Amino acid sequence: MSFIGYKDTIGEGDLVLAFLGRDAIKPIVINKEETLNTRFGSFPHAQMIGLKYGTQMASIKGYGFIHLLQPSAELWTLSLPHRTQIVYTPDSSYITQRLGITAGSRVIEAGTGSASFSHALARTVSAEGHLFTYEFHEPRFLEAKKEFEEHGLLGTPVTINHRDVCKDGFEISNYDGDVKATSVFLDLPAPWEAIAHLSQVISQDEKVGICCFSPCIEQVSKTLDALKEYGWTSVQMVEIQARRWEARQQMVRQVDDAVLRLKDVKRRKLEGIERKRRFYAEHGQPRDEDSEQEVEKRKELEKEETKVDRTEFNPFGRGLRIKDGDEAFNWIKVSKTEAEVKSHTSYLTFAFKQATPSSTT
Amino acid sequence: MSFIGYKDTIGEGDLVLAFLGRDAIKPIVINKEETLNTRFGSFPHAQMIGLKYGTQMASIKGYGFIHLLQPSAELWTLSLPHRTQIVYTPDSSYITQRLGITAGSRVIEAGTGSASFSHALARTVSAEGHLFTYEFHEPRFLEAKKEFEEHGLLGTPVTINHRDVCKDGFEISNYDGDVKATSVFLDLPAPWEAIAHLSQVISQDEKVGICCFSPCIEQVSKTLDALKEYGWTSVQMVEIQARRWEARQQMVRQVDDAVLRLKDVKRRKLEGIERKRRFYAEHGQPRDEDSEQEVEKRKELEKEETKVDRTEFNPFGRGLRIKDGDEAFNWIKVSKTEAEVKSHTSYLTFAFKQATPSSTT
Amino acid sequence: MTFIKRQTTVQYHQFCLIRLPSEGIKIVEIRPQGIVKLGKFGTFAVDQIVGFPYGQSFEILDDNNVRPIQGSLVELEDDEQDDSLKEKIQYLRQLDVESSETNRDLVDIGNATQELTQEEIETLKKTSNGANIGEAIIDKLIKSHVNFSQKTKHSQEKYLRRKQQKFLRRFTVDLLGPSQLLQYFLEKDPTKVLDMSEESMGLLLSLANVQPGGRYLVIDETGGVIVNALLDRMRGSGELLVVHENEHPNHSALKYSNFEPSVIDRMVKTINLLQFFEPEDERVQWNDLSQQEIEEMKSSKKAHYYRRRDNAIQINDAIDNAVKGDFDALIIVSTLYTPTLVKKMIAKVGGSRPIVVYSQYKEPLVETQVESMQNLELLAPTLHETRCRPYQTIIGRLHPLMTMKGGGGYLFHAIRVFPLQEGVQAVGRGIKKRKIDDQQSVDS
Amino acid sequence: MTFIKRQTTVQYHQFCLIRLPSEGIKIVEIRPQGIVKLGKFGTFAVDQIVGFPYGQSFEILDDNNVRPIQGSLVELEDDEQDDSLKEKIQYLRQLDVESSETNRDLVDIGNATQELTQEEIETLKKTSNGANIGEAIIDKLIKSHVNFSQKTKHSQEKYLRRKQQKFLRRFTVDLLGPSQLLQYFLEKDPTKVLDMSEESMGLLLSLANVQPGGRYLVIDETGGVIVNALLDRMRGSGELLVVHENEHPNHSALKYSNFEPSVIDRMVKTINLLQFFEPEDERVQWNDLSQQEIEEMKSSKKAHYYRRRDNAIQINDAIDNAVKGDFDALIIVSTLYTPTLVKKMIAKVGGSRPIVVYSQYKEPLVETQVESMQNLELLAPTLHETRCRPYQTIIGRLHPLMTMKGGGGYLFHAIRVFPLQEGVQAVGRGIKKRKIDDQQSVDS
Repeated sequence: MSFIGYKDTIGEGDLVLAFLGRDAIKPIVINKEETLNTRFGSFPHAQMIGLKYGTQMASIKGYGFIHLLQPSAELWTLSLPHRTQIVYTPDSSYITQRLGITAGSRVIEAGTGSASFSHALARTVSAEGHLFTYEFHEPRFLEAKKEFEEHGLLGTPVTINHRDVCKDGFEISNYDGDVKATSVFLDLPAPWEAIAHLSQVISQDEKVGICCFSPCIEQVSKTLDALKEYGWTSVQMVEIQARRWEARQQMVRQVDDAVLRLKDVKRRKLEGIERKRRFYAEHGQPRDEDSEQEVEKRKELEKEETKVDRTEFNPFGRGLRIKDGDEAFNWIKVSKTEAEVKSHTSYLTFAFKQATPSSTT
Repeated sequence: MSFIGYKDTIGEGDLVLAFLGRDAIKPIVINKEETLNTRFGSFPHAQMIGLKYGTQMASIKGYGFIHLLQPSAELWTLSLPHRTQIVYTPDSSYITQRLGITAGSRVIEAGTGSASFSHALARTVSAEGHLFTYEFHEPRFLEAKKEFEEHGLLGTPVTINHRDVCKDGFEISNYDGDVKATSVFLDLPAPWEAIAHLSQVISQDEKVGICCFSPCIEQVSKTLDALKEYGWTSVQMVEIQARRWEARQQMVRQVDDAVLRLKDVKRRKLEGIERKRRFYAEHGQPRDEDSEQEVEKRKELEKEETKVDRTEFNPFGRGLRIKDGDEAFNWIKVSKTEAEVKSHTSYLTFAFKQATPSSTT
Repeated sequence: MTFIKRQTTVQYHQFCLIRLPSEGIKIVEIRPQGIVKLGKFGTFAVDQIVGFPYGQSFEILDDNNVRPIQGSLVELEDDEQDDSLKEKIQYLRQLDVESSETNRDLVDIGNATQELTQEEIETLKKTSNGANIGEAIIDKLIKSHVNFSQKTKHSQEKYLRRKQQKFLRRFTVDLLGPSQLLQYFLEKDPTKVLDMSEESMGLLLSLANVQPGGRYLVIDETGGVIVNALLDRMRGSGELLVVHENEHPNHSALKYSNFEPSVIDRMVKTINLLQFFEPEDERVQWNDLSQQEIEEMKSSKKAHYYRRRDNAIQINDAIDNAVKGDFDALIIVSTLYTPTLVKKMIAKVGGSRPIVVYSQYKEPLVETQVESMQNLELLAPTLHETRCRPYQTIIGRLHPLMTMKGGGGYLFHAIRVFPLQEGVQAVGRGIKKRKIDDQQSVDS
Repeated sequence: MTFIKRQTTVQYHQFCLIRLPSEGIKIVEIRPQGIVKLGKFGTFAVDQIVGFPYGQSFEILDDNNVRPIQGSLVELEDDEQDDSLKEKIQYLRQLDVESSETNRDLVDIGNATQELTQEEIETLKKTSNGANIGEAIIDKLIKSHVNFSQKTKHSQEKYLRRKQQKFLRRFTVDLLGPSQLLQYFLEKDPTKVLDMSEESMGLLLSLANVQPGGRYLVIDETGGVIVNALLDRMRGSGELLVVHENEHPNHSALKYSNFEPSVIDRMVKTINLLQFFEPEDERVQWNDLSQQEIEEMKSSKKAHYYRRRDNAIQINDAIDNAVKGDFDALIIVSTLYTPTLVKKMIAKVGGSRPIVVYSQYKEPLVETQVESMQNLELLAPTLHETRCRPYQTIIGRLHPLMTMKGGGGYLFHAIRVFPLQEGVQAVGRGIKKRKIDDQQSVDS
């Protein structure tokens, strides 16, 4: 199990995430015969074996490097190609927290999609709990099943089904026992169709929570109707608005320095005028009778003698290449969001179903 | 006109905003016979006359003060009692900017409501433009009309009508000429009913913009239908999410200082133990045969001789009252939003109507 | 691995959350024969709610009795017990035609609203019989409210519901989980939990990859609210080393934890910053006395000896733990200055393991990120903000809540890595290598 | 007061905004007999659009001709010219039953999508006749797109619309107002306008109470985009004193302004920081020569004399203006460090007038606010953030756009006031007074 539990050292057969950059995290399964080729160079798996997870590794030719990371559900999510179906960590972590999912929880997820949230759920419910995940789309189902198998999650704690839960419900045959789910997550185009089938598979002994994940507000309206119809209460819809901030440094440009700089510019300009004045006082005005050579010579001389000192007062490093934080200047630490922010993922509709009191008294 | 144009000195009859605090801005009309009584004391109008706008004024008894401000639309909005009907500055400024409202614009507003946006629109369209504002609710209509009159805005540039625009449309008799609106703002429970009546009053010669202001998403849906039906294009709905941030300073508590403090605590503790040890070495163990008086005396002595120096290393000023920014400590400037933020005002649905080309060729 | 399943029903000796119709919350310990007082909502005997599943709502009857009811407190219209009120609401609803849903006639009800005085309420309480007091008060309110007929149908409904919720003698019993404990403190005193929101807590737990069996290094200035959240995800298996800056840790919130003290003692080790950073100087020198020596002691001396022995073992264990390092995550929720704190603690974190730092303010984390960009032991330093925006979820009147709590905090996240040694980097590559490094550091 | 009405139709010698189906924008000057090249969208003669109202859309025909069309570019379904495409979309829509609106069969179309090569497009351009090229390309795309049949109906529609917009030979002509000029630079190079969003610009103009007739003190590092926005609200009446930090101001964006140069010269005075802060040292000493002296000059000398005279008058006028002070607002849009800048400029602002400072980053304004809280000449210093969140406005599929541009900046706002003189405060009140002051400053 690569996603549940911890490991210190890389071994043959391990799933390793090769970190090339924030947007380039490449999953590899260690096979000592293979080599990872990247734009930063080649990295033979054989050399990775025995290294500690977290090690920075140089390419064979030594001109580039990567970091070798142990997979976690959150890193796995980042490694997936950007698609709208992914439930990202700000949403998935909130859903987990608000539904009170923890080790031992029994969770229904439909559909499986990119299986990114499945991995996070499997980690959290751990071997003591169970994740029942359903996928209608066959290629995606097969891909996810293969992934769970490779990641050692299939069976414990994950059971995956190829099924249209909206039509055929949640009851399954490939699991020994009752589903008795304690939490439900529906990421379906029409969750209201699936809600009708839930009563057969959710636990009757304890409070069960549900979260429906829908991009459009009209889907929320229909979901609200269905939740009400099927006896779910404490209904609330929320949005998660997450931002990633990037820190940088901005130069502190004091107005007094700007004024001093203008003074310096003025001083240098006046000095030029003064030198010119002095030059003319000394050499007189050019005369019409001067030969071309004399004119040329005079120009040369004038240029030389009226030149102003090149050293200028440059408090803000104009014209220079200055690195952020350069100690010759003052800086203020500032932050900005990414140039393009994820402004919406989906609406999250939560509701809860009370346990049947008869079974408890 | 208190809201259009500028004035330097307070005069009899002027509308003045007495600033008592951010949430206590009190409009007064200067009448030399009157006195403003506040929790900060009494302020005779007569003493205000001749002062410059912006002056801080002490109360008669001198133990409190207020600032005397010139009204602006934005300050006026802040002076109104908090009610949901107010269109606040982040929304009103964006609507104005996006609809391209400027001096000379002809704007329809329905309903007038608290007239807070009306004041901002009047300021912006100025004497060269016109604001046609409609209010269904009679008490509110009368109040707003009185306000416009007192503020010197009635007639130029404001015309106000008591009218149900959803039923009776926008055509009016108390204005000499055609409305020919170039921008429309609808803050109505059912804007879709009013949209049908707009074609008679909007300009045919130029592109006209509209903004519908609705709190609920279902109202937006109906508005979108109506806009489409009546030929409005470039439809887009947005939300304005505004925040006010409050700056403060947080003490920089270095981990090294925390470690030094623990060392100091330990040192003082060990010193106490050492003194105790020395005391016992010197005076020996108390003996069973000692009299009660001797025991008491010995206790006194022990307390005295084993006392540890009270001066402790206190890098974070524990137990002291420290003002933010106290120079004896290091600080980092931080910001937070208000404890309760305005998370939603309304959805803003914008659309535009192209001029009729026939009239232009 | 030990596994402790989360409780699903109300049991003796647990703490649970009581939700009141006023939206107030209260923590209650389930003690045999205990009586819980809910102020104006009444009193009840806790024995009566034991065994019921969490989430159950009750109505308080006379003589400290309760009766389980269906549905939750906030959806009272689904409650069959409320026929007369439902009728009133239904009537109002019939009057409500779509286009007339307007606030045209809504007069400002701010200060002008005539509310009942406390005195009047007390009188009503006396004159009406027990459980019907809510109804009685609502009727009185409707009659006394000057503006009621001028309000829109919708706001009349809302008003009724609000008033009803304020006076019905009902409550819901809920599990006191980590989110609920956080919520409790957020409402009581948000500074105690450094203003952390539920969404920030959830994100922290995910970014830190918390799970059963993990060994986590923790600084927690929330009085143990975070430690409790970690324990809840670990459910009996794994270990926390909690570093604190005083002589003793403040774990005052842990008294509300639903783990047995023995479980907490086994899983939570504490150590102060001095012991953590200078372990060898702080180790307690300890030699066990011989059995004979112990037996010869006076009983008071013997107790003293064992206390000192336990203390030494506990401190030395914690120090051993700190020296061992290789923690599965570093989790900091503190008001200490984080740029230097993080830098100083990295060494103790295992390779590829997350470092997650919470701060109420963004600015210290911005500085942490700037510092981290220079630190080759930290990969992909990132600053996260997450905000939950709740909606009014009334069908047909969907919109975000008009106001909500500000704040909620920020999270810094990075991964602990082992950079190539300077020596290795230098071998025969020189400037070219350096250039590519720079380029890559832009990517990562 | 002078009043210059905003133009509503396309006129010669104006700059206007051309919106393309690709959502690209372009600034075009309306010069007689000018030809505008829109790349793959074709070319047209500007004379043909003169006189049309702003907001008008056109289709480009052959030989640089255009034809006005109804509706806008983004709502092509309303366009009667698009029957065949409309039909295709209609057909797709009929297949779309509510509950089947699903992405079950939507395969990731990221990199896998087979797009047309530029070469193929060129071939199509040659083989299809002029205006129908868009249609032809769309047909080809539908046929060539491997995944098309696997996409949901909705995404098929979206795909068609996107492709169509990309290739139709159409454009809309719009007024180049302040929002449009800002948008143009935001897309071209956001750093030029310090990343300011339209909503921040709108809030700035409102908070600064900008109106015709005002005298405003301005620092504008956006190349004149802010100055242009101010002029647009002032419409010919009032005055700006623009302070800059170089020898000459950078007003490069003002060339796109639709105000005549003479209006701009009359309304906009410029002065550098040195002249502004040390006016008496910087005043140009100037004495007019006598009429006789001037007449005796050589013509080149005479021109030089007049240039120097104009320059002196201009500088001295600006200096007089600065010395006079009492401006109706101070508006700063700058990368200079604002806490000290604001403090230094307050003295020139009139009583009760607003001070509004824009910064791309929040942090310098946080520092400005901390400083301002100590400054008795500033009342109610406030830090504003405003963000516009656009929605996908398709009926039945409403939701906020999935991604949007980050940033947009922050605004600081305060009111210039005249505090009581220390002397006045001291008269017989002493400590008691001081205490109340402190208390009040918490409120305000």
